[in-house]
Amino acid sequence: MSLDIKYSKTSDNNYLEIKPIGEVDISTSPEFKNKVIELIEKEKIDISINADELEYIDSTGLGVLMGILMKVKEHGLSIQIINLKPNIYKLFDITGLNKVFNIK
Amino acid sequence: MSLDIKYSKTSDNNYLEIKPIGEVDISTSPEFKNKVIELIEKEKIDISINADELEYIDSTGLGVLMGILMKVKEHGLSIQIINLKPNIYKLFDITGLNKVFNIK
Amino acid sequence: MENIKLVIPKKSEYLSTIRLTTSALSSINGYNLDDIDDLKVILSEICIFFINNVKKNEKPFEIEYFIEENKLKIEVCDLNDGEITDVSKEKSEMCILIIESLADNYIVDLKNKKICFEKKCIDIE
Amino acid sequence: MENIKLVIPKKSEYLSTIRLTTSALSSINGYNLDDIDDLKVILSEICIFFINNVKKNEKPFEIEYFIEENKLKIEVCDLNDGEITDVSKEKSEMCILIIESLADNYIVDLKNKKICFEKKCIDIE
Ligand SMILES: Nc1ncnc2c1ncn2[C@@H]1O[C@H](COP(=O)(O)OP(=O)(O)O)[C@@H](O)[C@H]1O
Ligand SMILES: Nc1ncnc2c1ncn2[C@@H]1O[C@H](COP(=O)(O)OP(=O)(O)O)[C@@H](O)[C@H]1O
Repeated sequence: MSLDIKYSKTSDNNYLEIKPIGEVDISTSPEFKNKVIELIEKEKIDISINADELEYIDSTGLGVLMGILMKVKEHGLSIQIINLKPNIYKLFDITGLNKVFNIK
Repeated sequence: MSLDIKYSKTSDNNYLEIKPIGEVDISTSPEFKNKVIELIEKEKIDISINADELEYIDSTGLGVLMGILMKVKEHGLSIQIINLKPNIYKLFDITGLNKVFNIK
Repeated sequence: MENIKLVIPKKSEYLSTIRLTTSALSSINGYNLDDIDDLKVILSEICIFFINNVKKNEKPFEIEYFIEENKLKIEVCDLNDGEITDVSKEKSEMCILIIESLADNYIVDLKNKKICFEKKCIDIE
Repeated sequence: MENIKLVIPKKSEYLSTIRLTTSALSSINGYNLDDIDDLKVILSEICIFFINNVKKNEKPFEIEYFIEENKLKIEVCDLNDGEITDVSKEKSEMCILIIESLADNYIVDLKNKKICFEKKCIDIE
């Protein structure tokens, strides 16, 4: 299993929903970072990360999410993360990122 | 993944359908053999092995099927194997068991 | 006590193999899904720690699993030369936080580039 | 060339771990699903061959994977003492038939209890 990235505007057109499918780990997170940053630069719209098919994330992936948060803020935009699985939310909790991100 | 064994009479009451779910390998095939032999002794009815959820079989499992075939013949009964996946049929082909068993 | 050893290239693409092997081993040894997840996470973070803090990558990781009555002990060793002198704070803060939170009795030996931890198995029959 | 080594107890319940590790390794190395299936089958049958023909089980299996440009070479060694004198015909006929049919260039060294084989990778990018 590696990583597949899907994205589309939400029906209300308020968010670009980005859906990582599989693992955002040390080997796939550079690809994830590049794709998301490219989308932010291009669309300049608030970001919603739909994590319902995110099976695994490691500290590298969490670091990349922090980098994405900075990029989003730089453009005066917002980011939310939705549908985190409990085993992945656990890592947000341990690292304190649950307080840094808007998680729904 | 290990092995789960389900069984039930077919609707026409002509067969006992036995369904191995998972892997019939060196570690699970003794359990498979005991269960099937027990069912044959008890029900004295023709056997249909439904292999649509059989994910893996090794030479030990194939050997156990041969033992089951002998037991079935001893009782003047028949045995058929249905829904074999291609990767598993391949092993029946290699070992010539596709000619020994009635495979559908 | 049983013992499994895996020697595998120090490359990020092999971490998924390490995770799969770990989860196969821990599921035959009676761990529940949550514990298996923790084991995979801890082991991955240890490997990431070494990838970020030991300059050389030519030599592999050596991972040893010691399966005891009601715990699993895992030792990860980076076989490359030289000891770890500076830990990259920026990259390793999260690694260490995760390892500390999930592992029981972990021991870091920077000189020998070896990290050891245990995980108790509550569910064993 | 990359090299992976797995040392694992000679017990039937560990064969599923060997299969999972093999499939993880071969999927990162570009094998297709049919080839991965073949690799798992060959490796399992080699282990079954040793379980049926080497009396002792105290020492583990040592499995080495050599990943080359467009083939994978695997060596399985039973580390227990003594050489194989009689091959159990009844139990091993199918094992050998399967290994012979699916493996490329396999070499059986009964004295050292070592079986080696190769599998070509056609799908590599
Ligand atoms: N493994 C990690 N542990 C802790 N913090 C990290 C980790 N990886 C990245 N970070 C933090 O996230 C920020 C952005 O990460 P990243 O995108 O990898 O860095 P950069 O944009 O500098 O290449 C970094 O400045 C760092 O503070
Ligand atoms: N691995 C194998 N390879 C070839 N033949 C086998 C194998 N395992 C079993 N057999 C054959 O199938 C028959 C029944 O197998 P099994 O149920 O394991 O034996 P038994 O009933 O003697 O314990 C055996 O007599 C043997 O000829």
